Amino acid sequence: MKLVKAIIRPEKLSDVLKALYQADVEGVTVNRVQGHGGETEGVETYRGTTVKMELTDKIMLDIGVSDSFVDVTVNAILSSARTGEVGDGKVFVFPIEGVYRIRTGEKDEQAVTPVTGETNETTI
Amino acid sequence: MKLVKAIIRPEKLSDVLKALYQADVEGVTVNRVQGHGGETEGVETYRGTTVKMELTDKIMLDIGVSDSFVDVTVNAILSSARTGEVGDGKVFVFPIEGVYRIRTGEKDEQAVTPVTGETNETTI
Amino acid sequence: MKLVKAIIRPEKLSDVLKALYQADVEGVTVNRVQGHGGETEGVETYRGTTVKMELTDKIMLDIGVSDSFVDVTVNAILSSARTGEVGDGKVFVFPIEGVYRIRTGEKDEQAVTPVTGETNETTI
Amino acid sequence: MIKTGKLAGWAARLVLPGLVLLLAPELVEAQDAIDSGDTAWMLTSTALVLLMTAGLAFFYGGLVPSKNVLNTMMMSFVAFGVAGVLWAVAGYSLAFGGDGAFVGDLSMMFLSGVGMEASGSIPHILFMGFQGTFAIITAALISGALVGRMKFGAYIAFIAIWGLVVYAPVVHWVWSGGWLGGMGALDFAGGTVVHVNAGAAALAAAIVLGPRQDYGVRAMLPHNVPFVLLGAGLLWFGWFGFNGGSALAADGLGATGAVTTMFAPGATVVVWAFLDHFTTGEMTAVGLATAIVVGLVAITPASGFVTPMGAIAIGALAAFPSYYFIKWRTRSSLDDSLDVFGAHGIGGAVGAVLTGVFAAEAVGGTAGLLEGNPGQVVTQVIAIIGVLVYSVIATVVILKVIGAISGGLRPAADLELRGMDVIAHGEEGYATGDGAVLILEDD
Amino acid sequence: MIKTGKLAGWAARLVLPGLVLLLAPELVEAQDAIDSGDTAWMLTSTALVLLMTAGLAFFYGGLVPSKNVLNTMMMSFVAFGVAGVLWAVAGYSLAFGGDGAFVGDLSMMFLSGVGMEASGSIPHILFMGFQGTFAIITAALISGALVGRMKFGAYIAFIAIWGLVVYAPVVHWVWSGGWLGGMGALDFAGGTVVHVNAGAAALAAAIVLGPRQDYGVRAMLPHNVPFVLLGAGLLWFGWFGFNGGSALAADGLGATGAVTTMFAPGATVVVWAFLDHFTTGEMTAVGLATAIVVGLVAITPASGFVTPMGAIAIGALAAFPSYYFIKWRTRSSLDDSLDVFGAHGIGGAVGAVLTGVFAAEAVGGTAGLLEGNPGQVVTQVIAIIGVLVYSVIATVVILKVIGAISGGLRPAADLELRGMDVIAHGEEGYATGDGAVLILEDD
Amino acid sequence: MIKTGKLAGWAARLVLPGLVLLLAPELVEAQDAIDSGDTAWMLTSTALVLLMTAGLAFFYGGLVPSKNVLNTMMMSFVAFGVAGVLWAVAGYSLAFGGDGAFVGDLSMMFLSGVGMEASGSIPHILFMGFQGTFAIITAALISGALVGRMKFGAYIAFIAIWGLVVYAPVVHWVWSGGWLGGMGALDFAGGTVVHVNAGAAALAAAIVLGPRQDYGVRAMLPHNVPFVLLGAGLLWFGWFGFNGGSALAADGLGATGAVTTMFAPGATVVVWAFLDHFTTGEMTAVGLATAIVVGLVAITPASGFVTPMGAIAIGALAAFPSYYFIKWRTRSSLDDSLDVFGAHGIGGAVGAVLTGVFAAEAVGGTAGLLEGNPGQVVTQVIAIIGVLVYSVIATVVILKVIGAISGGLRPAADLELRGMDVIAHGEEGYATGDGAVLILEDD
Ligand SMILES: Nc1ncnc2c1ncn2[C@@H]1O[C@H](COP(=O)(O)OP(=O)(O)O)[C@@H](O)[C@H]1O
Ligand SMILES: Nc1ncnc2c1ncn2[C@@H]1O[C@H](COP(=O)(O)OP(=O)(O)O)[C@@H](O)[C@H]1O
Ligand SMILES: Nc1ncnc2c1ncn2[C@@H]1O[C@H](COP(=O)(O)OP(=O)(O)O)[C@@H](O)[C@H]1O
Repeated sequence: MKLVKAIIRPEKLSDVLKALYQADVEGVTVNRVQGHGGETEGVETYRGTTVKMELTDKIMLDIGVSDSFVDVTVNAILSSARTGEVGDGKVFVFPIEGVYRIRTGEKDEQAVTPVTGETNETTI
Repeated sequence: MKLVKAIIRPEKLSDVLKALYQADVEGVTVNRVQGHGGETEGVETYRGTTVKMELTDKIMLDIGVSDSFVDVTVNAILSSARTGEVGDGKVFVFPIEGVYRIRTGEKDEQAVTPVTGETNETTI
Repeated sequence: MKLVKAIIRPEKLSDVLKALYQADVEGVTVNRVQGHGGETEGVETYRGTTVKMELTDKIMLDIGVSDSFVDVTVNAILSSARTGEVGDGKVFVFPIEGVYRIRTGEKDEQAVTPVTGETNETTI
Repeated sequence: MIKTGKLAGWAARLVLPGLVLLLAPELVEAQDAIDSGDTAWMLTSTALVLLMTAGLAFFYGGLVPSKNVLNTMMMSFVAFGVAGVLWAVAGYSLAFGGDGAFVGDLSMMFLSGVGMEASGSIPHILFMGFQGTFAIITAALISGALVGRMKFGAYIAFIAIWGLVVYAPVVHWVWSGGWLGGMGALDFAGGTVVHVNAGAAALAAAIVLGPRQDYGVRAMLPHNVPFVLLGAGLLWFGWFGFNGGSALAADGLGATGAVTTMFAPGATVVVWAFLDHFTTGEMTAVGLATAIVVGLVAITPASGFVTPMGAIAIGALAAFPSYYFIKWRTRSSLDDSLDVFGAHGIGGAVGAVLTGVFAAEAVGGTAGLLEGNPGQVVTQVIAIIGVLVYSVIATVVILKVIGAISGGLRPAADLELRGMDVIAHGEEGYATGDGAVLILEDD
Repeated sequence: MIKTGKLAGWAARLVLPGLVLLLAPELVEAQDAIDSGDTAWMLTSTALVLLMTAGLAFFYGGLVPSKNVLNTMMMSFVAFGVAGVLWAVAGYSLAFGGDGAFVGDLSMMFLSGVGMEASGSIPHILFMGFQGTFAIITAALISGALVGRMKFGAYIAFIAIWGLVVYAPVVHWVWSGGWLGGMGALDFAGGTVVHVNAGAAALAAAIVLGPRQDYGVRAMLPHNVPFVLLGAGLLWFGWFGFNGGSALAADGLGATGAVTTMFAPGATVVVWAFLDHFTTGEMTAVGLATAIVVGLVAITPASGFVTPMGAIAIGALAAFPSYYFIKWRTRSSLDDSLDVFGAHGIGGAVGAVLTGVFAAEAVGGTAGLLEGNPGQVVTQVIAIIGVLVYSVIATVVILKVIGAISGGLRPAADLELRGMDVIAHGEEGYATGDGAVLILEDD
Repeated sequence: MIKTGKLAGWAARLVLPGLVLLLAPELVEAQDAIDSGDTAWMLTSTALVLLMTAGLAFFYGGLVPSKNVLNTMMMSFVAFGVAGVLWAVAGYSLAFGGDGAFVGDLSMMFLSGVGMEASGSIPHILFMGFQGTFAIITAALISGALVGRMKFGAYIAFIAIWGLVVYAPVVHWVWSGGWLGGMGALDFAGGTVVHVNAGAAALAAAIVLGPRQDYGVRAMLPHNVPFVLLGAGLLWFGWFGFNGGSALAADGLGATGAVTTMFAPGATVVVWAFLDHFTTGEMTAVGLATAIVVGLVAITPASGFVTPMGAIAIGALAAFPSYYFIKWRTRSSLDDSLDVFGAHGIGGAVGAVLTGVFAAEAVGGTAGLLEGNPGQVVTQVIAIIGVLVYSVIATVVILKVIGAISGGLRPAADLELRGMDVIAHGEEGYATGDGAVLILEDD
């Protein structure tokens, strides 16, 4: 089991979700965050107060996948989230030691076993 | 040291916090997120524009615990967050390589050592 | 590659970002969260309804760094985020198995290799 | 030409015992001529009272969790349509037509005979419109007890029927020659007709509906306190038309109605701040907004009968019962969610009683207790009880009938927990669009 | 002293065919005396219509994603400056000066000769100010078709020119002795002058600009529906001045204008709720707010010509075409982003036609189709087409010229996607300050 | 019956040098009869000015970080209670009672003798109420300099004392027969009395309090710019009553007051947009809202003395000093947090001077510099300096005394950083309820 954590542009979220869906990855958790990287920093002015905006809106995705699906998942993200401009984001892969499905209490592979059908088998 | 990351329903947050408290797990970080899983997707309409809502509000908890408390923590979450309906969420357990308490700069076990009393000993 | 995850006070964010910048750590993702720890809990009253506020606003930082920069990063955070009062937060260090730069698709060390100049070399 | 029946009722409103001889010649004249100044003020007042219902939507909408904000606001806004149209269809006639003791007649259904002719010193059509804005907000007021747990169709049916069966007759009782007006009950702008009436209906409806699924379990906090303050501000502003306009003229009485409306809530705010301070150590913003509404409610029946200093006394005194009732209510099992009964029912009743205490003959022509007329207080109490009892009983009956017909008044428990905005309206108050996928083909 | 030319045009507005003899003596008198009641109402009306533009900012601002909220709101607010100042400089004169058939003259440029003297029964200066508030909101209305994708400087240039070249002449056509008023076209408060005109301009501008980069690709949801309801509430409130004030007096006609404005949108809300219910199964808050605006637009041309029941009929009927047009539009490639044409263009045209149907001689002096005067409907249709065609053509020409001069009307595509607030104004609507670093040295 | 002393002061206000003979007979008559049109307008104006304080709460509340939104808004809302009640108790009498040169008397304490009798052409009670709304907003204006760092109890004590010790006397000086009115200082609606006065107090208070803990260190950005625009819109709307109502009649002068109020801020918006554009390259929404307020402030003293074109000139010119002062201030150590001095102090002073420049004899009866009366400018400057000096000194003394008694004006530094809403009111503006646990037993 691995956790794929991806930081992407907000406007790419729909595309990434669609790509994940097409890759049969259905479970994902989405988080509005702000990032700092190589992006040019905006300057804003409020009634004479000038500020440099060091953070840019981003979306962070957390996706738990079984080991065999890591590459599929990463590739789906890499191709669907790319614009080629600075600020496209990063993908990190982490080891997971245990997974539980709260609804049933199933652990690890049981938690990943699809309930029904084939499309679920890749998600936890 | 492990990090327990749980994705739960927002309406279950109070129950989970209470269960963690009863399990002597006191340190926790809470995050409003949105999840995509097996939940039925809502349809919303705004002035003729119809959209399918692929994401559902969830809460993500990050809880750093010492190895011996992993099971206690996971079980507290599993039992308090369950409704039995699709969408109850997942629990992931990750390995941690180091922990620091910012207030004191203590590291690892020192960071976990309770400041006073016994109820703190399980939290970092 | 490691991921440094820090939970800090919101009012310390600017200081931490500055300290990271001075430590040549430039990539960081920032997240508004709420934490529960040893902080005293506030009581609020809304038209007769009294509530105990168990959560305090915090900021969570996720920073991917190459192994050699872990200590630098952690120390920068520890020193810039400290007030000495309960509630300063925690720093966790996690192992990472893979990193990708979405813009280019580069992996691992390639993803970390600075595009230009020296100041970038420590960030992924 | 204005019909005699209506005028008689009307006269009962304006011409209070002791003033009849004095005002009568003026009234006879008034039938003949529209006064542009009075009309200007009544045009303004009508707009002001209409705005109050939007203000109420924000007052209520800010107090609920964000998952129910639209449902709560729509409960007010939909009254513009339902209560407004039905007022023209039949409500106005039931309230102001004919001269029965208990209800008007249908002689002015579909506004037949309601035109530009003078009614007093303003166009008849304008009097009808002004009164219509009261019908709208009274219906909307009740919704504060029902938020977060009522089928929207059932709500619409309820306010439609309630407006015709409860509101219009009660107006007739007090302001159009009915039994309470005939007894000499004082209610300048609706302390009994609007606030006790809506508060009683809210109490009954909260009990019939039962509490929200998570009431008493989870904290349901105001999601947007600035909206609550905005609502309070707009309500106060609009209330100048509510009370000042109830003089139906831009004269000394109208000025008294407006100026008492300006000062009474100020006194309530000051007292409420002290109560808050002694109870929790802090003055709260939600408390401040609540105090404004309670003060406005309390001065409503009195606004044309008391001096500004009397208004300040009423505003100050009215803070106590509402404050302690609301404090008790939130710890009880009574989920009158936004305290309609505590603010409007109790505030209106206290105001009506205090009208009987502080009424000054020099202001509105009737003396109160302090000027040696204790009987007025008794009359006021009878009016309060009469309206309260009728409103409670009728509300329970209407809701039971609707519930029986529509298969229950409430949505399924799990749906309710998800929030009324999504389940009853298919919308969110504050959508980010994250994860929203366009569906382009037709549904 | 008021100039004859202007008075003639004005008379054409007030004195409709068949009423000339009746009203003429009154008008002659009116020149001589300011009536305090009429002036009070027109002062109020002027403030009310000014507030509408702020209400519009919230109606529009709530409907867009949060990244464009300030840009959208500023498009309304900046009209206070641009359209307001230009109205004083030349717009008023072009609209109400002289007696040409197509446009006024420059005799009152810089408000020369516009002072405190009576014009009708109110000060001339007040008539000018009241009309100025119409110029402001008409310009702002168009912006709903342009949100999220127009250079702000180009927008300012557009509304500046449009106000002088399109709005002022059209006012002259209808309300100041121009060809449409001369034909007997009825437009009490601007169904054609304001709404068809702005709606047509919006349609043309949406086509010239082209759709937003992500239109039809991504869902762009209203970021704050309570703001939409706030806007609808403020618009309704202000519209009392818009329609009621268009009588220019606090009399029976003013009352009719206000009361029809109160009831028509209520009927639209009811019908819209049914349509929503049958289409999506749910009544929506955005739909409710839209219905209010459509009802207000539809009653605008009719408000001084029909009875309240006529208003209810107009409000109810007007729901259908706008509802179905908007439903179709959102699935089309026409990015009239906030449906200015659907609500104002179609609503205004339907209202104008129905004015010709429901006009009651007893109310405004002119009979409509139902009272046996089918010719009025034809006149109404001619007025609609005349205004629509002129507005479309002139809008296209103005935008093309501005685009040519300023190197395109739109910002670069990637900038547009980041949101207009940051790129055109250097601000965010809801800044948290996270990661914002003060720059203290001067820039 | 109206007292002679008060009338004398009042006459000084309405009857300006050169008009005495012309207006005198009218005034004599006016004492005897209430005019319904004038009363209608003053009723409306009173409601409008009351609404301004709610508007101010949003203007200010939107400009602060969300952790201080409620504290900031309550600083305005609590003035309704404190300043309102004290106005009835003693403020009105201190301002308008007796005929001393420096302060009124206590003859009308507790509104003794203030009833429905005519005062001019409106009920005396209404004049008192209208003036009370000015007392409320003037106190609230100061709060913009104090946000985010003042104990709430100390704030309440401050505005209570300031209203009686500073505001009421200054009103007397200018509008009720005091030394400045006697000198012939022109201040139609409060440029000096309200804005210079509040601006000076704000400057002094900001210095006495000292800057917020994180001022100049961290960026404190407006958390809700739409609220700022809402506040600006409501302020503009209400200002029609502020300036237009200051004529105390619905006549040509009232119309001038309203129409100049409509056009002046438009000109300020246009100039401010250019200044913004040349400075930062972009026109900002906060700038637009600020420009509206500056324009409104600047036209306040002039609104009944100049033509609309004069108003446009004043609005345009007033943009420059306020723009550059605010730009400088934000880089200085002076934490007048929301620029009360920059907008109201400077805007009011500039407006007062320009009143002396642009005053037109044909409008308000007094000629200004441009019509050959340079002395008026000198008089205006004396009035500004007189009010400014007194307000600064008295504010410092009041605050020092309160600070000494209450153990400091500010909360502990670490509490201040957590935000005033939680520490001073035990509430959050936008609570989600996450992690909130109900406490059901009594506290
Ligand atoms: N080392 C890092 N740790 C965590 N997040 C990062 C890191 N580097 C970049 N990010 C995230 O990715 C976003 C884009 O990164 P950036 O370096 O600008 O883009 P690119 O990969 O195109 O060079 C940042 O805004 C930040 O949210
Ligand atoms: N593979 C996954 N990775 C990350 N989050 C997931 C994953 N699967 C599910 N989730 C989260 O858990 C929530 C519930 O998941 P779902 O699969 O619908 O529930 P259940 O476990 O009851 O079948 C989702 O909304 C999402 O936030
Ligand atoms: N075991 C933990 N797991 C996750 N987050 C924690 C943990 N302990 C503390 N935190 C986070 O750190 C914040 C401060 O922790 P706390 O224990 O109060 O401070 P301190 O380290 O100064 O004793 C908390 O609000 C919470 O967000």
